[in-house]
Amino acid sequence: MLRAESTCPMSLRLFVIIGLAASTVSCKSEPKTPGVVLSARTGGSPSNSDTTVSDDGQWLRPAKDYASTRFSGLSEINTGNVKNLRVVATFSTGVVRGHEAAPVVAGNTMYIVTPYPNTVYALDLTKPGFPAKWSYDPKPEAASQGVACCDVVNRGAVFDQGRLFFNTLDDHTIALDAATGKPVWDTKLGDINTGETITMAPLVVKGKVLVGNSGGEMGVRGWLKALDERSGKVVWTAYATGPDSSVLIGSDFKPFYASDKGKDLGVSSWPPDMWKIGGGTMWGWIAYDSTLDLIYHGTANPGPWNNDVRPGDNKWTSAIFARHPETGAAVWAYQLTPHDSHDYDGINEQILIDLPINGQTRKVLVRPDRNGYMYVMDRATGEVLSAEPYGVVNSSSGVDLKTGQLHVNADKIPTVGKVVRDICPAAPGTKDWQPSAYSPRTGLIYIPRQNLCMDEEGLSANYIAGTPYVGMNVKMFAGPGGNRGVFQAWNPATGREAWSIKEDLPVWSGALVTAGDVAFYGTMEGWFKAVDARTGTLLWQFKTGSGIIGQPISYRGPDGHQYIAVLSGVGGWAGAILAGVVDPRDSSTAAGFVNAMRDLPSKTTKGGMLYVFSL
Amino acid sequence: MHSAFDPHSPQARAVAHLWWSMFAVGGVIWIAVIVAMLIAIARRGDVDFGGRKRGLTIFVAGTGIVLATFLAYDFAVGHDLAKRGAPTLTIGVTGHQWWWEIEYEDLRPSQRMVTANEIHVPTGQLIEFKLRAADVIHSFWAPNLNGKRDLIPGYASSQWFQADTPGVYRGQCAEFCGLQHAKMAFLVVAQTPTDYLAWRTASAAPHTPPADSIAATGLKVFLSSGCPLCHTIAGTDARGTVGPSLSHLASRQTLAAGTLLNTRANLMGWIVNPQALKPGVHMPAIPLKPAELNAVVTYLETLK
Amino acid sequence: MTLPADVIEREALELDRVWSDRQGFWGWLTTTDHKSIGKRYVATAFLMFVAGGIEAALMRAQLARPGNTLIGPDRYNQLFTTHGTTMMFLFAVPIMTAMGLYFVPLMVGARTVAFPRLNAFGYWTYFVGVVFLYVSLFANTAPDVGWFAYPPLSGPEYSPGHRVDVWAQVVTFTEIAALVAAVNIIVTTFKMRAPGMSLNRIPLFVWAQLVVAFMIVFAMPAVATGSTLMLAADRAITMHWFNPAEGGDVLLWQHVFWFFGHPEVYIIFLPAMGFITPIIETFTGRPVFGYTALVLSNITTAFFAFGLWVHHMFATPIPEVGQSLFTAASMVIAIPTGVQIFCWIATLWGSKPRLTVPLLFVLGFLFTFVNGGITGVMLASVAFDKQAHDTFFVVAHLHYVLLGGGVMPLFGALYFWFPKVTGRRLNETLGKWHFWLFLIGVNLTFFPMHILGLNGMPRRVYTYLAETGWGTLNLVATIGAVTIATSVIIFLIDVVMSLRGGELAGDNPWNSSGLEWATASPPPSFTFLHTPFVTGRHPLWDVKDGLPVVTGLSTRERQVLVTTTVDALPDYRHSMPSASIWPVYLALCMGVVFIGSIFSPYFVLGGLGISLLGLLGWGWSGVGERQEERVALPDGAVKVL
Amino acid sequence: MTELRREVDVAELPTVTFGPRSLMWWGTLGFMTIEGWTTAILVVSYFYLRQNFDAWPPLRTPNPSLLIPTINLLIMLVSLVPARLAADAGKRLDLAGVKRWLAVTSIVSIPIVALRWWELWALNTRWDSNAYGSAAWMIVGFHTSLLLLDVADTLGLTLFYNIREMPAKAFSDTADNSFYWYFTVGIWIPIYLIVYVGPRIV
Amino acid sequence: MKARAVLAASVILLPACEREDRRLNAVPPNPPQQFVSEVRLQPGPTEMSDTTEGPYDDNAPGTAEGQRLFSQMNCSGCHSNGGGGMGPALMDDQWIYGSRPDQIFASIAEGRPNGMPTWKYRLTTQQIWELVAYVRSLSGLTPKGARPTRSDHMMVKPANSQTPNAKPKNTVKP
Repeated sequence: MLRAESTCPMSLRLFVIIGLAASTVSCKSEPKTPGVVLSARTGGSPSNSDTTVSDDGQWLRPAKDYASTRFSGLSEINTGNVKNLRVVATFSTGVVRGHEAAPVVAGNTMYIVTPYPNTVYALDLTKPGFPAKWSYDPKPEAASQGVACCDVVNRGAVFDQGRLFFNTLDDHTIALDAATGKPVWDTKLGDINTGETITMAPLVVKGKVLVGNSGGEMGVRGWLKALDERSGKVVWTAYATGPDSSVLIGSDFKPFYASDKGKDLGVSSWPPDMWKIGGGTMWGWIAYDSTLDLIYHGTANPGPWNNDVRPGDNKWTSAIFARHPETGAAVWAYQLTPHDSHDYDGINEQILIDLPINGQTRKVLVRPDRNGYMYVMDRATGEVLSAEPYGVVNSSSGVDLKTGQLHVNADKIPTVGKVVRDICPAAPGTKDWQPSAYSPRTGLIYIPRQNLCMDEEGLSANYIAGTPYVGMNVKMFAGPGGNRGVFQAWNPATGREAWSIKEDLPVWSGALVTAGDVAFYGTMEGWFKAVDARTGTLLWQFKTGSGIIGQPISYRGPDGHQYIAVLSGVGGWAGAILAGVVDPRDSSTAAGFVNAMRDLPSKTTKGGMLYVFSL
Repeated sequence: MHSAFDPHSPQARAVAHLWWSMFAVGGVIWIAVIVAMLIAIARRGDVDFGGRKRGLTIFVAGTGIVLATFLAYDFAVGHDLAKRGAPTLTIGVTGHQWWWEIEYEDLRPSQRMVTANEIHVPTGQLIEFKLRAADVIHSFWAPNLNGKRDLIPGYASSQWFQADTPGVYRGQCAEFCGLQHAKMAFLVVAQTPTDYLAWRTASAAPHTPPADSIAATGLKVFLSSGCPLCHTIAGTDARGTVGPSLSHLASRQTLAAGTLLNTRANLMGWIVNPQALKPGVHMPAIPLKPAELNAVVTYLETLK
Repeated sequence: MTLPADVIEREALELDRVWSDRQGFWGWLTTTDHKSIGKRYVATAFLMFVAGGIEAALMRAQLARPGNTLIGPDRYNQLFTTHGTTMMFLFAVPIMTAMGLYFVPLMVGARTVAFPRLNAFGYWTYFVGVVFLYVSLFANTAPDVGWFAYPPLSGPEYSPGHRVDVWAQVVTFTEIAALVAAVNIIVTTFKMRAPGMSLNRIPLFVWAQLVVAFMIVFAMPAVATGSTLMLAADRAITMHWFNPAEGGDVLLWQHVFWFFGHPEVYIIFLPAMGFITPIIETFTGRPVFGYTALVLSNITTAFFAFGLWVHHMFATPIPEVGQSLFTAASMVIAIPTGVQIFCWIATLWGSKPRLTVPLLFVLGFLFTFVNGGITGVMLASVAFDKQAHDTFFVVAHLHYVLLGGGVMPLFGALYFWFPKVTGRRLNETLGKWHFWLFLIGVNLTFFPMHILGLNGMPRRVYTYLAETGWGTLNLVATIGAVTIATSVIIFLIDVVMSLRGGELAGDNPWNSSGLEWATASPPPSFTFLHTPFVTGRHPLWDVKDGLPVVTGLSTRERQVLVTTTVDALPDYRHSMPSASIWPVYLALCMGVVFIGSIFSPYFVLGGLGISLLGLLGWGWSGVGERQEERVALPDGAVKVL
Repeated sequence: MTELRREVDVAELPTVTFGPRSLMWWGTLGFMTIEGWTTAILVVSYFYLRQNFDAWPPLRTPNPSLLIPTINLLIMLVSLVPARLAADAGKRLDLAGVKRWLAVTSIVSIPIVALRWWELWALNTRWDSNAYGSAAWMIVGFHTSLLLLDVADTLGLTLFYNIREMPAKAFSDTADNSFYWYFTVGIWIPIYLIVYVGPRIV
Repeated sequence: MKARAVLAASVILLPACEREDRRLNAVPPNPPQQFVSEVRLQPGPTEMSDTTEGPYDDNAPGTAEGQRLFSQMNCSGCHSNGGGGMGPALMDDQWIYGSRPDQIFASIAEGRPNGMPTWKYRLTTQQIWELVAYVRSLSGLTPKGARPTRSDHMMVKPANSQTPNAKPKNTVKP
């Protein structure tokens, strides 16, 4: 493992370890097509940039690579033989809450972080049955469970420089020595008493551990912090709301659209003081483009859901930021959903790819957003190149590419005392946190998503620190078609769907696609499925012990063979009916999601188990 | 201070004129009927029946003319009242059981301001009120300035007026809204535009942490008791929206929706036992020790 | 040919045996005699007037000075709601229909009402309602949301417990009673008039009752729908008529309520018009001027009354065009009322009237009611109403209208017909004290309220601040209330004393013209020995050589004469059912159904079950014995069985 | 007492009449007016509430089913025949006919009541779902109370005819009972059209 | 005889007085002093009563005030309209910390380790008792006549008055 403090450690390391690249990949050079991975496709096909190249033997971070492709270059398992997959190992996490995490594999060890109580296990992949090498129990405060809005999940750890970084529900970021499981540092970043929790998977970029908070439903103020990888000290904090100085908007800031320009918009687009409790948390995914040296992250919904009390655009909630990783200084920002009224968090993944647009290849960022649009943006400038709906959307009628404005449908905005029916997509959006995958071989994005609509009624919201600050009655139900979930393949170049698979329940797991042209995802019934990445034909499926909401990964084991791993354990927001002690007679339970999931207990049960598959 | 007889706006004046003319005509008719009745019983001697039928016709025609005149006049006044230019200021009024939430609207969201039970308006400008009910039906009525308008759940409605002269005009909820309907009043403080702006600026000013130590203790007590769960003081961590905002409470003239004059003694009494002053009000008696109470009231009094 | 005295005596004995009730409590309970029921109806309703008055007095005591703490808001709200509900539903409407149920048969020359058992059922249902409301008042469960019970305040969220349910079901009982009475009055008037009493000879009292009965038929179902089918269902079984979040509409209530509520005012006021005419005729000794005009104005008033309801909703956000229409209608209705007043003054004009107590009350009516009418026209103006609506100005207006237009004529009527009902006259001197104190009291109480209202005092407030300056006028009003109370006490003393030892009246003490004076005072159980035969509008004044009568009705059963609808030609002889316990039983079943519905829907099912038993019993006992019958077949033939 | 003078003698007049000549007919008409008017107010309220909805029936509420209501409507229409025959027999003073057709009417009316239960559920909504459900249930429910009343009346009359000797005026009551049954069926037709068919049309 | 009738009448009427009484200035009983046992197991002969009533259990205005507080104090944020979410459901038959009024009082006042905050410094005793009555009404543990029915909101669950009595089953801590 290289420990050089190179200016471009990633690409160098890749080059050395697997030597996949047909041409030299250097830090500042123009990206070239890594020929082995990418079969030549007829002209105009999209190609991945250097940021997508990664070590296919390992899986160091939940999104696999900085470009968030979740694409594995391994091709041992392919469309022809995937039907022979079988379980080679299982491991019970001992927790039966929602397992949203991705296992990470570094070297010959697999690391799992469980939902609260956030125990970390290191599994030895060299021994049969993958026994645990060590485990670490951070003992988070029990009370933190009471302020976690949507189950006590954790979305995974990240491995870097021989250390494992992960977050706990009670706002700690902890660095463990990956070999021994001993903590190196432990930094407390927030206070559960104000409603803050952390559920996201950190990302390490250029020696900074990037961590954001959760708690948009509790009236917290969202932030993204960079911690020094060695010491755990906070290097910078970028808030989502408030004056430019705290949002880290400075002279570098050059947003593309006029509506995002102005001084202290994070204050002036709010009623007095409301920005202090205005949400915009950062509990989702971060991508990094080493060429431009920019990180990309979203911000969550404004708080409270009841929009009456916060007239204005409510910047910078439900937005995308591009920042410099060293200083956090914002380079551009774009507000996807100004003055959001439907909990359309903007924290989904951004997939960084190169895409031919109008005959020229552009460095783009693809964001399947909660608000129902597949944003294709120039990741250097923040210009929206296209924004096509990829599900049923009636809460807005499109995005004006000139002004960047979302055309909100005023009829679908609930206010206090008014019930608005049939809002699509529902609060979890067309797609929630569950990350999609991108295959440079097919040029398609594989999107696990839901198909839900909802009724909403504004309620007066009272702010009490540390208690939910929502102000909305919500009742969700299946969208048109009656299926609650979809696994969809989307062609970002054409802005059209390639194929899709209807699932009865929301597809709340992440997606994985491999160079064998197989796409993997799990369903909440517990089926782990492999489909043909080009056609969507179901090739193989396996019923796990509990519903799957985790993120599947692929790695090469010590034996040189390709493995697929996924955590099974239903829960999360979608699985609240099983994760919590809820009563489905109340259709507003778990912010209305339970209404759409009443039949879940008859289809699966709680669980917490790692499954590893191989041929 | 609180009368339809004493109009201070073109709207209320038009209605007052209508009233006085109806009063005059109605009074004459009433006296005429009574006089006719008295003559009828006083006149002894069988008077002939002739002429009564014609009398009836004339009477019906006369009544019709009077009513038609009233009707025309009423329509004219109604037309005048409905006519309005663009309001220079829009104020949201939300009726709660039993207090008024007042929100000064502004196209710039950060310039919005929420207060309670006391409405400041500039004179000579048309003010529009957007009316909304948070629970049951209430009715917004400041008789010196305009007629009333109901605040009805499920309906949006509005009312407007233009105050002529500076002054303090009292208003009260006019639709029965439960236990404390009687104590749900508000004040309209009409000020010259200059004074109004000064007030507006002062009221938008951020909260300054109390300098003196008793007041500082008061703030601490305030924040650690149940108070911030229901009340907001702008600039502090108290952000409750259940009860009226207390930002700049000390600059208001009354407490508890026009129930009490804003004096130190009343404020203390109110905090210690609101149920004695306004039985059924949703505010509980706050169990504070005398020193704490003194500190809280001292602090609240700094909120000018 | 004049009837021989011995025949008369024999027939009277036979008829009395057939028509009179059994002795004792059972006879009292099971009676279907419209006179017995009418009397207890009037007495119960008057008791309710006293109860409502006591509540009013308590409220006035509370408001006598600012910041008074005599009665807290919780009790005060129960009091004013009970006051309004009592006065409107348990006093005004019942007493007006009760007067009709007693006098309409007498005035049209019938022996009883068309459906005597239904009549008894109506009274007992009403009685259940009365008991229910007052038990709830003493159990601290009286309604506290106003007699108008606007949702959402009266809805399940803001009125927990059963207080509003009590209101909704009390209303139901009075609805049933009023509707039953209305049907009875309509059919009695249409089918049981004495021969010769064609439509243009119907006494104005009966006209007024007929018109009111029709108004009841079309107005009461609206509030019954609102209270029983909508509000109670919202509260008890989670319906959503008035829940805006689920598509309900709180203004729907105001529409259905005022669609009833405004005609309600005329339901109270028009019968009073019927009292005034005979009093004026009697004491001027001349027929009223403008019979046709009075009848027509009655009917037009009734029609217009259904087109005014929105003027109670001028402050709500409803379209202005609609408001204008209702303003116009509200003003136009003043014309028929004005016509009536003109006709009465024209009748009085130079007539040397006898200024007896009944006539004094009529004059008091003119003095007071005209004031209320004029403020009514003012309130029809949308612009002015937005100032006056829901203030003491409206309180003043409605009490001027209802006390002036309803209660004053009612007092006149009670003095006028007391001799007929009891056989004894009321004391004239006490009556004059009663009148003057009442007149002064009403004006002292309610005139200041006009000023209070425009000075900003809203209705339904349990207290007010001294700073408002409303104290003095409120004190005056309270003194006025004491005056009214005194006058009513004098009246009650007068009634008790007169019942014991009042001057005997004789058949026709006032030398009046109506048929009710053609029988004894008090009337015998069979009312008329022989059904009178009518030749003009003033039967007793028209009598030249003995009252013309009809003979041939059976004296062995409760037989009445049914006549044709328009011309009142003799048509057939109808047998009336006997006294029965089933009406009482069924009224109690209604009590189980409606009171029980508050607690559980199963009471409704169970109550309906036991009601079916009652219906069967009612039907069984009403079949009667098979006897010689003459059946008029539809083809015109008569077949004797 | 005023002196009396005989003007007319009515001893020869009939004691039982049919239709508008009889008091009972008028009473029945009175209650039909009240009940019909109540139904009308409910129907107007139904349409008033409809203004608050974008779709009618509301979103995700299926249209009312037509099968059971239509079958029941047909049975009701068929039941008019024995009701009419009973009334006619009554008017002919045909005791056997009255007994026979009353019995047939009773037998036909029982499935109507039974089907009414499923007819309520055929609305495919619940009274506590939303205002649409409340209005639809209340209209049908209110009509059910009329229906129960008249069926009970028919059954009672049938029972009485079969266990005792009935006087001639019961023939008139039989005719009035049929008259009320025409009304009950008659107002059901618009209710059926408005509540069950209407949502499908608009 | 007469006295007996009066007595009988007052027995019938008293519950009504109680049920509708608006205790505007009430001094509610003191909070329970003893610690709440979280297990049902106890050595020796057992005599545990679940029938104790809270001071507002049979009081409609008090329960309604509890309903108001339940949403205004954001209880509904975690417990939804009784169905739970971040916090456990309250309308079912499972009670982690006991269903008796004093136990629920303690849960509210003292807080519970898995995220239930302590409210004793913020709410008055009376308010907590009112909340206790409302919480118990959610699962049908209070007399039906005092329970709230639907509120003027979106219909998300059956009205409390329609909720069948969910006989409590104490469960262990999750």
